[in-house]
Amino acid sequence: MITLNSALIVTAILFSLSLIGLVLNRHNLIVLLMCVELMLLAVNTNFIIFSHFLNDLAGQVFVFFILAVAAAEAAIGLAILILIFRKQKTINVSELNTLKG
Amino acid sequence: MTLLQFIFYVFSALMLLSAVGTIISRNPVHGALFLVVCFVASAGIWLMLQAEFLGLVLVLVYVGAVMTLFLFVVMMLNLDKLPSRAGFKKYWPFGILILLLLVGLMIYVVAPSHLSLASNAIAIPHPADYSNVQALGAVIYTQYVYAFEIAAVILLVAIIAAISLAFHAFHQDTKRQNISKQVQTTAAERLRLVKNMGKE
Amino acid sequence: MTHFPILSLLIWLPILAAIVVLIIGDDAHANKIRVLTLVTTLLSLVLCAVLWAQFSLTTYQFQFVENLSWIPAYNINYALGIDGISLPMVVLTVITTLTVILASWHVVQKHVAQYLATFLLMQGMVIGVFCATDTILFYMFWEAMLIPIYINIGMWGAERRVYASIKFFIYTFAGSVVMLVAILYLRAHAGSFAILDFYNLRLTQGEQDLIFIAFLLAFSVKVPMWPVHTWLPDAHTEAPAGGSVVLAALMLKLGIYGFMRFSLPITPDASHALSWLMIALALIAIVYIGLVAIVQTDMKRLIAYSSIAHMGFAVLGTFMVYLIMSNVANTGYAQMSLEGAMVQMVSHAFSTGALFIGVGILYARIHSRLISDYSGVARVLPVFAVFMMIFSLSNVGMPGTSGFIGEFFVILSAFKANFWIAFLAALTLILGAAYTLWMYKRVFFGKVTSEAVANLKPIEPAEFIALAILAFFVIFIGVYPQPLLNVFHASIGHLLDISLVSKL
Amino acid sequence: MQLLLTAILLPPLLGAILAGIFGTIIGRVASHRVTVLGVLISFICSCIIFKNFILDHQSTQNIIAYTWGTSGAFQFNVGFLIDNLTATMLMVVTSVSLLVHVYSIGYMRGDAGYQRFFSYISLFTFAMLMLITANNFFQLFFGWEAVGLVSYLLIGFWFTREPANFGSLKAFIVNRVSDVGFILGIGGVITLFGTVDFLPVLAQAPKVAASLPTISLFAGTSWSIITVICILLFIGAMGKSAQMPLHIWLPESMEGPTPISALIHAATMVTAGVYMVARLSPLYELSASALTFILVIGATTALFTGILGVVQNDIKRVIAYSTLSQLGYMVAALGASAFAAGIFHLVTHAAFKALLFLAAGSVILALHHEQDMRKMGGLRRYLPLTYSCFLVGALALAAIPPFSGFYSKDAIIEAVHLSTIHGASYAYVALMIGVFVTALYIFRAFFMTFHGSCSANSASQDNIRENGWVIWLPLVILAIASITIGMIVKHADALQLALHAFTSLPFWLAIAGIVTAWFCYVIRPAIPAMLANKFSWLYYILIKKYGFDDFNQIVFVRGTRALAQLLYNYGDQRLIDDGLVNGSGRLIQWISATLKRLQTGYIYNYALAMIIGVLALVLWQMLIA
Repeated sequence: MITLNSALIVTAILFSLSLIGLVLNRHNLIVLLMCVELMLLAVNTNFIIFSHFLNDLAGQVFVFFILAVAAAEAAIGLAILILIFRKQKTINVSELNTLKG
Repeated sequence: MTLLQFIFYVFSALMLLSAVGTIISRNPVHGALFLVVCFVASAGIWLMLQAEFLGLVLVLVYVGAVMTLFLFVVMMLNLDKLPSRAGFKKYWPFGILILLLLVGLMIYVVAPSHLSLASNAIAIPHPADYSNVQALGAVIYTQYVYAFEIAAVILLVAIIAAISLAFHAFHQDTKRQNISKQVQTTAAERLRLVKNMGKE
Repeated sequence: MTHFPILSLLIWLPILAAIVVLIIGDDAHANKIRVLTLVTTLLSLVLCAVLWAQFSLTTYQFQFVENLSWIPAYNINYALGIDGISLPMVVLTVITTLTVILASWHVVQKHVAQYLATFLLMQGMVIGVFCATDTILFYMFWEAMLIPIYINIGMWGAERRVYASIKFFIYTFAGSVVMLVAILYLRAHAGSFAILDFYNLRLTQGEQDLIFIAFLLAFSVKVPMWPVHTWLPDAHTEAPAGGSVVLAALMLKLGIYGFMRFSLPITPDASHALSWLMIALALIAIVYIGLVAIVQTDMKRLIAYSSIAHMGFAVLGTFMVYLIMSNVANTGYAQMSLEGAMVQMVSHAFSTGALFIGVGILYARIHSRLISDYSGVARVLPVFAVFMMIFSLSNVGMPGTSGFIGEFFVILSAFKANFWIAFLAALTLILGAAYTLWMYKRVFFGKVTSEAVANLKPIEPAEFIALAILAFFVIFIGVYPQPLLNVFHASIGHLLDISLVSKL
Repeated sequence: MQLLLTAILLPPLLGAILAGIFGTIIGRVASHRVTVLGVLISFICSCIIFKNFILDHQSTQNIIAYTWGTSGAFQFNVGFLIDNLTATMLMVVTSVSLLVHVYSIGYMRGDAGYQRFFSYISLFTFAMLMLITANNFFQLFFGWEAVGLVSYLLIGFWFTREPANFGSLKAFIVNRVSDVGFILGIGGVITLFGTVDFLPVLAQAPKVAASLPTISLFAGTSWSIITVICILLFIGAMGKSAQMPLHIWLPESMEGPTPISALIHAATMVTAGVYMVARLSPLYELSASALTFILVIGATTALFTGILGVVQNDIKRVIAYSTLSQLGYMVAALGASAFAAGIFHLVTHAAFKALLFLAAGSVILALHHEQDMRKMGGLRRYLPLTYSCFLVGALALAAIPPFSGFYSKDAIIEAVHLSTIHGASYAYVALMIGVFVTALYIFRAFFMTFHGSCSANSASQDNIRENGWVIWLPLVILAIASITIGMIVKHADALQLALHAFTSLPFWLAIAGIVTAWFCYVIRPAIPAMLANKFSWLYYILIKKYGFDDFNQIVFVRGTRALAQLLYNYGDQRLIDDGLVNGSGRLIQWISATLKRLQTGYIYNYALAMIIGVLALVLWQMLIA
């Protein structure tokens, strides 16, 4: 049977992977958004695991809402991405440093 | 090692590898496709955890909608291959270090002793006729109906926001149809009667 | 006491006049403005005369008291009153402003209205500081006073005026903000802002030390005491003639007035404990600054340093009280040292103010403050040279001039405190003579070398009157200081009684 | 009595003010008349007082004019104390001042600052009179400083000449150095006796001294306060009466016009120190160590400055050094507790030294401001009157019996001889050699100027002739005074003393001095040159005035300036101005610059920062739990 621990380990690794992808990513924003999606996925999986092992549906309900929000977020993220591309003609992360002090 | 565990390990390995793939891949399309694989694998895991409805919803919503959105954007911006992964290579060891640190921390934090669970909680198998969707529906439309509405509103807001941000109808250099002007033409402007059709 | 609000009039008359002058504004009818300003100051002088006449020498209580509630919510009220310590200061302010307006009659041509308005505002606010018996009113005037002088230096000063005025402003402001904290703390304990309530407020030694240090920061910048004095030479070299006279004659007195009005009576034990530090700083100011003054090449900077040394004397006189009392029972010597400090303040205002007017006169003609640019001015302007000789002698502390009394009293009482303090203080006789008379020699004596000095314009009647008034006061106080000293006896005696009693 | 005193004090002041402020208006003649009249009135009144006190033995008067100021428990008032000492001093000051006023009418005729000069000298007379008649330390200090101030103004009278300015500033500062000691002395008096008035102080002195009050100047050591006060006051006197270490200003003060040298640097100002010690003699009697200090200082000054007189070539400088030496004699007399002898020498010295200065002045005037003795010679034929007056002065100075100098100097030598305090023997020997040296330098100057060949070129020789009555009348009066004062004062045994002189050593030393001077400068003029290059190192030391001037110039003047420059550059400019003030400005700019670099603009940096934050939080939480 799947044990709670092993499941959590998998989601932990997934979460850390996505985090590193987010931080060390040197190419473009798309990968950035994907990593965010991955992170959300890891969190949802966690919820599912706990709702399964604690036999409480609340976890799944919560995942349901997270999916909604995640979808919304992805949409707006891509819209912003398009705007950045239209404005800066690039979405390469290292070139987007207008925030520089 | 039961078949279930084996399948679980296969799916989680698939998920992790595809996750690494999305991060490492140079071509955004590859990244997106790897992400799809990752979603499907996690849907598999969810099904194994008896969250059938959400597993399928995951596939439908994410793989169907979000990934197509990604690919659509990638195609639209026709991003060519990324110059190099130099950056990534340079920080490779540093990344692993943080990875291990994070994982170690999370495992330590989430260890059962902290969550006042029995050392290794065992899931209670559901009776055969148990339907996840029915159970979920009962809960959503009773306790969480208010949150459900809000989720709907959020999605609506997302749609409007995405359109208002990205839609630049009034840009000068794009050719557009002006429906209302097209409609106001008269027959004379449009129709030209030619006497001897087909003789020349 | 007459119910006629003489103090409020003294404060608000010049401020109103300043507003009127600002309204008239443009330089077209500059002379009308000058006459108006002169009339205001003369009026204030008459008021001062009335004040001095009706001032009773026997009581130490505040006189001419006025008390209107201002912000009832916090029990802050518009309370005025003067005693022996603040009366001479008020009279000093009016006389200095009068002489400054006379001295800069033709000097400033552009923005005359604003220039004179700053002096009128200064006069009003400084008198406000000296008359306020409510700490918040005192603090308000104390901060408000910075603005006119800041504008005065900043607008009409010499080349590096902006740097100098900003430095001056920040220096003084930083100090006085800490004072505000102390005042609020005291208010929390005393229940009201009146100074008298603070006087009889029980405070532990720790509290007193902190409050004393807070007051010390604010007042030591104003005095200026040794480590925080570098703003003064810059402010003086860059200020216009009138500005630096007011700065020297009035602003420097506030520091020591503050010590006498606040530090000594409110925190007697802390003053006792830290009096050694104050004496050390004062002695450094006398000897170190005296030496530094010798090598100055700029006249105004030299006089600025000399005024730091003189103020060091006043601080020495104020804080030697405790050391003296540890050596002798009766308060005779301690009172003499305090009164020496008071006289030093009054006489310094006249002599240094006059010296600055003199240098201003030379600057107005040759636009240079460097000593090396002048030689043999005595041959060209003998009368001016005589005036400057009188003021230099007062600066040196020559008996018969006002400068001598303060130093004489302080050195004599210093001998009671400790021989070496008296010895170091007495060094000022040599240093003072060295830098002042050496400057006088290089500027006034010698052959007329530069052609600019040769055809110096003679001094104008307005300038002559200004110098004459100051010379009269310097000589009169020098020859017969009794009327001035009588004013001090009662209030200095009372100040001594309360600051020698421990409040633990 | 009050009226008499105001009649003495006010006229010179009024004269000074009139001549000073309205000088140019009322013109030269009127201004000198006003001042001379003023001094004349005070002279006559002084004679009246002199008659009352010395002849009719009136008791001491202590009058308070007005209370100058009261502070704490002390009252400072302007008052007058008149007794025999004051009467004699009044006579000396007013008479010499009157003669100098008359003399300078002739001497300063052509000068531009004529009125200013007269205003200064009568201001000086007023200041000196205030000093002499003071009845408390405060007024004494007022007179003290005022006299120093006017001597500063007079030395620097021709302020266009650089040496005059330098000399006047140096004189003033050295006087101020000694005034530091003086004011500390007054501080001591007021702490010990609680008052500054002379009479109460002198009355309580023995009783207070009995209780042996001590003060510990340096840790552990304890000095008797009386000695400390006496030495401090004497330091004040040393500056004014130009004793050894503080004598450096007197030679430079010769830059001023000659009349003032006669008035200030011979008769009045320099004697102020001697007068003060004499006035406070009861106080000085209580401290033997102070008296020893005074005796030693006096004797050393007498001897060593006298020797310097021998090598001077400027006629005024010779007389200046002779003044230093004679002052040394007076101070030595005070040290030996012979206050009367000291004052007596002061009076006689005032007469013959003023005579010598005025005679030198008339020589300089005749030779059109030529002061170098080597360019003079053989003036006996052209200036007979000055010649004889100078001779009388020289004989009086050298202490030859019939002249007044002998009586006073002989009294001093006797007193020092009998004195038993420490250093008395050294002082006696020094004074004896001093007698020989005095005779030597004054007659050297006498022979160089009046005898030998006239080195002035022939053209100007015939127009050297005596000056007007205004010049020679004061000379004659002073000459008569130099001769008669000694005899008048010692009228009883004048003759007997004169005869006794022939058997005593000092007389023969004086004669020996005159003979050597006559031999070296008239018979064999080559000897001095030969001696000079034989003992060249000794000659060099004497020329360099024992290195006092150079030492003072290098160590004090340049030293303080260097120290001041150092303090200013590093203390004020570098440390406080740049270091603290501008430094704090720069510090804030540096902090903001470094913080700025944190905002890199890259998102991933911010993400990284967030992660590290979370990690830290979790770790911290773990450690806490």
